Amino acid sequence: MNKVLLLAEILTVASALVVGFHPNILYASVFLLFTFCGVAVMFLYAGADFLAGAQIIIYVGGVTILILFAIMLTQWLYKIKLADLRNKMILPAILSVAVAVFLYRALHQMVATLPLQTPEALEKFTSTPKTALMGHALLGSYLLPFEAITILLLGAMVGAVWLARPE
Amino acid sequence: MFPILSVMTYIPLLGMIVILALPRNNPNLVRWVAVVATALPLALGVYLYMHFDRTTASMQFVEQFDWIKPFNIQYYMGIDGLSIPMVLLTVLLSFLCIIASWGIENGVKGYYAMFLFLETGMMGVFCALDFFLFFLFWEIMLLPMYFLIGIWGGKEKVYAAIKFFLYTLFGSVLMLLVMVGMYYYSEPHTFNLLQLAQGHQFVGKTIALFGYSLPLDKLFWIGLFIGFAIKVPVWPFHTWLPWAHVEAPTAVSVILAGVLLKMGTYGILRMNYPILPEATLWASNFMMILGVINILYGAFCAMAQKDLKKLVAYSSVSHMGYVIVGMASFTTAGVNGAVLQMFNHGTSTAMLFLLVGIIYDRVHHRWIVKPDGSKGFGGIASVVPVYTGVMAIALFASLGLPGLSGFISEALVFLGAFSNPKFQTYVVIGSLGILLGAAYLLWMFMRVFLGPLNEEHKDLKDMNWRETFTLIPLCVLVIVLGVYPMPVLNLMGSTLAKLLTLFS
Amino acid sequence: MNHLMQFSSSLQGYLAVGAMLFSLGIFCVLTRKNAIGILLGIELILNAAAINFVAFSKFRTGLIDGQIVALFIMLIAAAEAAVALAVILRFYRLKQTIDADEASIMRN
Amino acid sequence: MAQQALLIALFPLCAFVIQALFGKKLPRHGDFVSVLAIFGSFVVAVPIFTKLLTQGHVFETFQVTWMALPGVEASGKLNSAANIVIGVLINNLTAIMLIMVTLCASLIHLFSVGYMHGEERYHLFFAYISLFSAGMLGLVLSDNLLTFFMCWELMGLCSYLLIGFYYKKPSAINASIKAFMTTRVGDTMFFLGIAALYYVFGTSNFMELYKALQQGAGHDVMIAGFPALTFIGFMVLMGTIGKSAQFPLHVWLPDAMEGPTPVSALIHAATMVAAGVFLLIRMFPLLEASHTILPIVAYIGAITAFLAALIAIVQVDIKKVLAYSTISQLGYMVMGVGVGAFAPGFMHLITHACFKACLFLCSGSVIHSVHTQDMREMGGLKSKMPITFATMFIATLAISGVPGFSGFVSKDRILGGALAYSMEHQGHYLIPLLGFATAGITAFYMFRMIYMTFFGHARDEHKHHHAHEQPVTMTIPLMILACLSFAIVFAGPTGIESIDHMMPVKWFDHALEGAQHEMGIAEHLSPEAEAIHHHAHGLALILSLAVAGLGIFISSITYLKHILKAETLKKMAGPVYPLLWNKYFFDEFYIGILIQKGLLKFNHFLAVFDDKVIDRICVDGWRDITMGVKSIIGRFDDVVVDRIMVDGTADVTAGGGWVLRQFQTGKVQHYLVLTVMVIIVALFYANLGLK
Amino acid sequence: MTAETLHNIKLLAPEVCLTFFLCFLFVVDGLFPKTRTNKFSMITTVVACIAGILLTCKVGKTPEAYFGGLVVNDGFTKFFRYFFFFTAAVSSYVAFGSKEIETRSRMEFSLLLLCTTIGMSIMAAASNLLVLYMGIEMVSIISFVMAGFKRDNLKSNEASFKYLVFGGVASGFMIYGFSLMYGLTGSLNYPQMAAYLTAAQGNFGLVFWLALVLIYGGLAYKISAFPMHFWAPDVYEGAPTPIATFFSVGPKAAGFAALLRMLLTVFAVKTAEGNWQMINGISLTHVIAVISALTMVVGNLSAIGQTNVKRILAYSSIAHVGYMLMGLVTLDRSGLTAILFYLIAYCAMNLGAFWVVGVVANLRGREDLDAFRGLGWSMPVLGICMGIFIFSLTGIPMFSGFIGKFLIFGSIIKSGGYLWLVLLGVMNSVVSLYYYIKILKSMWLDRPESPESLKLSTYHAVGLVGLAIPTVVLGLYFTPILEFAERTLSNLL
Repeated sequence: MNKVLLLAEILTVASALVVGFHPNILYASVFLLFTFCGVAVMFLYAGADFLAGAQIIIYVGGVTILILFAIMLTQWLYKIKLADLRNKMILPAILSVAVAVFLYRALHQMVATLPLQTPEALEKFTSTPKTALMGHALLGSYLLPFEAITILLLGAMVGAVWLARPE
Repeated sequence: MFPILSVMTYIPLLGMIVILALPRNNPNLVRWVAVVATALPLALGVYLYMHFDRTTASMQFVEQFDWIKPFNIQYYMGIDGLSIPMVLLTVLLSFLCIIASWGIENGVKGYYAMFLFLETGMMGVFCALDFFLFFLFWEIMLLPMYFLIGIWGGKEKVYAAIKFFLYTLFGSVLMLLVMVGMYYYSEPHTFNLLQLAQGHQFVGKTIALFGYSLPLDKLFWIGLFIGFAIKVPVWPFHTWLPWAHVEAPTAVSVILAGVLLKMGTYGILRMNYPILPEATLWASNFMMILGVINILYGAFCAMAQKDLKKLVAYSSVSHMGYVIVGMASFTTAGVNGAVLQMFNHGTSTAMLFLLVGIIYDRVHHRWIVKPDGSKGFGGIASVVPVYTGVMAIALFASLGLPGLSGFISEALVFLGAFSNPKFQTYVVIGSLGILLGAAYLLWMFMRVFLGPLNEEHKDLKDMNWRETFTLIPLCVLVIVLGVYPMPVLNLMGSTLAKLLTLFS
Repeated sequence: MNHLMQFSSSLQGYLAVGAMLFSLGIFCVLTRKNAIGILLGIELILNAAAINFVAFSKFRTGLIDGQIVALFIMLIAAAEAAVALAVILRFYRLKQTIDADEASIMRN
Repeated sequence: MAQQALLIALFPLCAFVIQALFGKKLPRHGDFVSVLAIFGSFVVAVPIFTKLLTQGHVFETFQVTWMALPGVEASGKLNSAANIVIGVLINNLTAIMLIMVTLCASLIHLFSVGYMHGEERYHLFFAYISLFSAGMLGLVLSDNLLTFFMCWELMGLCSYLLIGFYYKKPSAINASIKAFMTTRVGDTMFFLGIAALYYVFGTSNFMELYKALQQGAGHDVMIAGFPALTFIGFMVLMGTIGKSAQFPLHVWLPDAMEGPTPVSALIHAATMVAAGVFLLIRMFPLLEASHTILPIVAYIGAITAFLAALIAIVQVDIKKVLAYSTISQLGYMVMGVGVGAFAPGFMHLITHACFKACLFLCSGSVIHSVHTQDMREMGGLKSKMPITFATMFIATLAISGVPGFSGFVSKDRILGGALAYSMEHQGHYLIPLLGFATAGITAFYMFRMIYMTFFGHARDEHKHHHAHEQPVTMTIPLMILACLSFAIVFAGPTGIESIDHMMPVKWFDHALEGAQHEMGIAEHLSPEAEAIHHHAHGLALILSLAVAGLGIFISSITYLKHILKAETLKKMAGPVYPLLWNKYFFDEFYIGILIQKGLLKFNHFLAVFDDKVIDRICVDGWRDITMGVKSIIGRFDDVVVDRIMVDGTADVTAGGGWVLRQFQTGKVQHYLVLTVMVIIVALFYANLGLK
Repeated sequence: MTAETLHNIKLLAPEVCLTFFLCFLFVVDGLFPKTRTNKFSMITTVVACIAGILLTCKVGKTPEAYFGGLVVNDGFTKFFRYFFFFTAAVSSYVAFGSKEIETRSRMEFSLLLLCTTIGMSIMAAASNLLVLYMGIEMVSIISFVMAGFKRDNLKSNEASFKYLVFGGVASGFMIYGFSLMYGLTGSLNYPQMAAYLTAAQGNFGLVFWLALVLIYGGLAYKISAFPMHFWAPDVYEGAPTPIATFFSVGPKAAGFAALLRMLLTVFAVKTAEGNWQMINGISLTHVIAVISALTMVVGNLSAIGQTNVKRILAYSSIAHVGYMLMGLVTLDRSGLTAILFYLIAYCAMNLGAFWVVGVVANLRGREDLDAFRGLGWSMPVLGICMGIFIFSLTGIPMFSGFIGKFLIFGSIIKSGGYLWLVLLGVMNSVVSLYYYIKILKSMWLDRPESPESLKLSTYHAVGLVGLAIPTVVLGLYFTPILEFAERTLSNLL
């Protein structure tokens, strides 16, 4: 069981590396899809079953497809080469590594001192199905953000349509 | 009680509003409204002069009520012997300048509106007894001044206006800091200048800056002083002055030199002296040195000028040096002389600027020596005798000729300063300024008025009735105060005497 | 290997993946000349955050509030992607390119 | 009486006001106003003088508070300690000065009516000399140094206006400004002296000053590192040096001859220049009290007298000769005061005023007649202008020190005093030496002038032909002044004491004794000193007669008989001649070096400094600095920050935000890079903070 | 619907009203596409005002937490909600007369504006990380669209793109920071977070600082403070003027609301005398001081040398954020009151200044300094109002901007420390004059090349004067507003 998780994690990170480094945007987007899938698996193992599904539906089914569409619409993009990126990569690379180093240090330190759930509680948490809980939460204590996001989505939709619609 | 000071302050503002409401196509109406709006304060000024109690050092014609409660800011107006000469000078010069500006042709409405606004600001500064109110009026003056120089000025007007504005703003933000500081470090928190002056509130307190603990009162003193010094202007903060004076239209130069410069020294006497007497004593040497530098530096620079107006402008730098020297002497004669010099310089420089303006209106240049080295004027005494005569009076008054007003104040300043054993050497050096003052003014007089007539100007017209009208009151003042200065001196005596007790 | 597997299922593992995604997201955002590529980077960063939330939700609090946040992150990411792609398409229509460096008429 | 005495000054002042404002519209351009005013003054002065003559002593004062400067005492009460009080002081000196000044001025006014007739700005001329008279009379009447100084300056102004009366003539306006500025150097220092006096004694009133000095005040005060009395004395002396044209500030007086001749007579001979000496006399107690100043005064006087006399020898302009002689005579007076011969000094002031006024007016008469001032174009005028000649000759005799004339009396006494001084104080032999030499030279050049002007043949026939005697208004003043040049007016018929004491006319000496008593300087000589003085005066009498005679003799053989050629003398003088001709190069030094090379250069430097340095560097300088930084950072960019700065445009306006704005490349990823960099720096900082 | 939900909804009455209107617009527009007119904007103004009225009438006055602690309703929230409604009303009023917003896009414009307003309200009220994130994203995402509202305009599109990328990354940072903070404290609710932090006694480790920095990144982006200010000039310049007007005030204030609330309730605790104190181990005041200093220096210095007035104002708005942050340094009531006052003053003067730019842009089609040349003479009311706004922005007395600075500087001087910051602040306000005055120079000191008779429509005149009057009045008499701000703070939950 842990093997699957490990594989998913490796898949996630490896795909993310491709997303980061592959010169071709098309490949990058396709590998982003794999990353999302890997993350979905991770969610599943973290007891977020609903979320894993949502991840697949929203990200894999929605966002990535949207991106791919956009790439197709602007197909000029096939021409981009790695060479175009390289001369600007040193500083970002240094920065990213620095960020990673800080994250490592910080998280390492944090995990060591953080009061964590007991293994039993973890087990219980993982095994509880979350969909119903989520539904209650969204219409209960988290009603406000839920309502808000509807307005947000309405706005985003109207806005996106206004921008993308041909004259 | 009739709020005479407020009325004097706000009548011009009212006039400004009326002018803004007037139609654009009737400039004469605008002018007459402006005349009325300045004549009324002048008339009230005369009333003030008559009813001013000369025997007391306390504030008179006081108006006081709460304005902004949470900060204990009051609307507090009042005058004492220190302010009244300045108030009188302000109303007089404003009135004369309105008349002297008759020749402004474009943007008449805006010009007069700004001018009246300026008068409100000036009056307010001299009447305000609350630091916040003072600061408000102090800054209010900047705005019309900026526009007056920038719109109706000479060739380099924009540069001059911006320079003036930036310099003064620099000074006033320091003042702002001190104001806020004084408020919070006084007990109880107050902006009331008279309360602040009680009890040496800031002595011995310190404030931290970059880890250094600095004495509060000296810091305040320096902040205020720089703020005021820029206005005076004290060397080395003076470089805005030649620009602003030269580029400004005539009447504005008159106000600048006649009233605005005095605000600096007035401020020092109103704030630095009574509120921070210990720091003032501490800095007296420094002030004295700056005063002497001002005298000499201004004079030397004036001597090198080829532009008539610039020469007069630098002469102001020099003359304001006397005021600083007098103030810093802490003697009765010196301080009285300084305040008198503020008044007298107001009248004599106003004359000079008006006169320069008159000639500029006619020939559209002011070169003593043109940039190409040829003569700008020369020998015009024969074509404009009256003008020459008045110029001579202004000039001699300015260089401190006995019998004219400048002498009395300079003499008092020197007598006073010399009576303080600390400063005798400075006075000896500073006295060189008397000499130089005569040198550059007479040299200018020689090159412009005397000698063979420059044929370019043989058709020059002498002064007309309007110009004469603006100059006569000043002429009379210059001569009368030169012979008998008591009409002004006795206004300030008691107040200054009380002020000086802080330093004995 | 066992050790690795242990690690992968622990909080550390999740956080490590999140951190990697975050760093790579930053790298991607900073290096991609392609406007859509930048968007990819942003998505990575958002996913990193989501992973963290989910992980903390399980290991730290044992509540589902973290998962709720993750859900909202997803929704917002979708909305953002929609708007972003609309903007990019408009950009492409106006300039015939989606090179991010081309968007620099306004500067200094 | 003191109040009425004010009228003496007020009459001319009113005349000035009337003339200045309405003169042009009055009939005759109002000359009568001025003339009547000054005669009025004379009339008012006469009773004061007669009182002096009849009672031998006058003393009146009258004071008002001019400026009230309240101070606060510890008790909180206002006091008036600092008030400035002014007033009128009439004593013996005043009375004599008043009568002299009003008389001379009246006569000169009268003379001017004829001399200035038809001139442009005729009314202003009268206005100015009225104002001048008012100034001089005010000065004489002043009981304190402040009003004294005001009048002093007022005269300076009039001098300026009158020298530059022909304002279209460049030389005239140059001379006027030179006069004003040169005297102002002295005036400024004098004013400092007043300030110092005010500081030390708390007053500037003469009588109070004398009193304080008698009580020994002021000895322990220091000013700017000097003993106060020395400081004040020196400053007062500087005032005198400026006003009375003493070495080294004498340069203005010869140039002042650019003014109309009556002005020269009035201001630059009879009155204003004498004011300096009058000041020394008024301040004599103070000078005496300081000990160090008097010798300096004496030397200044002696040197001036001698140097000026030498220059006078080579002058060809008749007025210049008189001008230098004036300087020289003023030097005598100053020397007299310096050696303690206070009374003779004052006497010389008075006698000199009369005969020098006479001389100047005569020269004016001559100039008016021949329309030139160059003596080389004159000659043989004796027959054409007999009255002028006679009066001028009398005055010349007086100035040359011929017994029987007034100049002899005073000069002889001064020389006697100088000799006595050098006998009393070893080492000061130069003072009498120069004095006697000057006496001889004076006689020489004065006679040279007479000979060149009136004797011999006419060198310019045309001018000679047109020459004529002047109208009565001009000759009467000459005659009156000539009459005053006789010794008998002041002392006795001959002026030689040993002869005159049979029939003494002692009013002057009496008056002076009274004055000295008032000032607290009455001499009580020891018997030895008495003997020395007696001896010195005897010796001086002989010597002065001898040198005067010698001077006249040489002059006669050179210029009258032409036995000795002037050219020969010139050759004998060698390099001295050009030195004299150029007046020791004083003008060149002052104007060429001090003013043009020094002052003006300095001014221009400062003006440029103001514009360039303070303004540009301190105010606008931040721009330059940024511009400098721009190039450094420019290199830094290429290497480190890569393209962030590459697009930095070279044509961006210089400004404080230049560098910052380079970060705003317009590329959003650059922004992000920068942001992340800052974040990392912040984290780094936080990390450091944690350790 | 439970009574509790109704109670909660009542809190949101104004926002619900806005939402209804928004849906109404959407529906009406969909049904009758021909009805699109500029009037939509005017109606939006009215609706925003109605929302303000509802806020006064319907929303409870006592400070209280709603939605189970997700949001709070206290004076602070209310203050900002008034502020946002006002801003929205003014912005849509400005848009009414602007040619930059096409008639056919009026529905979208109003809808998006109101969405953003709702988002801002949520930001101000949020007491929970999730809600805050929602609010911020709501404002951001819609703002991206609004910035690119002139969809055929290159600059507008570019603005939108930059805003999007920068905003996306910034919010990514922020949410990552939230996740760390969540992990650290174990809660999303402010009070619980504060409780954990207080209990931790300063032993947080690096991760806390990391989270803090990242969260700051997100919030600083909203208020455009250093180092997240880069987008502001470009976006303001590119966005249509009415929208830039809105951006420069609304979202910025919302960012401040969020920042203040988080700082004061999570990282600080209230002291007995009504001031705040940083939780043990977190001393952020120095950092805030440095950020404030950098922000104003960057804003002011960069503004020098600009020729586009909108850009100048954009940089100036950065500088103003710097001034406002100064008020946070001392964490006492006077400083926070000063910030609130400053926001009010800033709102009026900045809206006004941008409005004038909008008028000029309509008139001339561009907004560089040359476009302003001599306009003061042809349209005196415009010129005078601009003068008032500019002087107020500079901080010249008699105008509200001065009082803002006066209060801010005063609060620091009162505390006795950070004198250097005050000095820097005043020097900056001198520097700022240098570029502000260029605008006035163009308007008044330069003469128009050709005399043209222009007339300012009454519609603009009313609006401008309407903003100029409070700018002057607040400069002369500010007691009521000051007391209002004090009250606002006194019941901060």
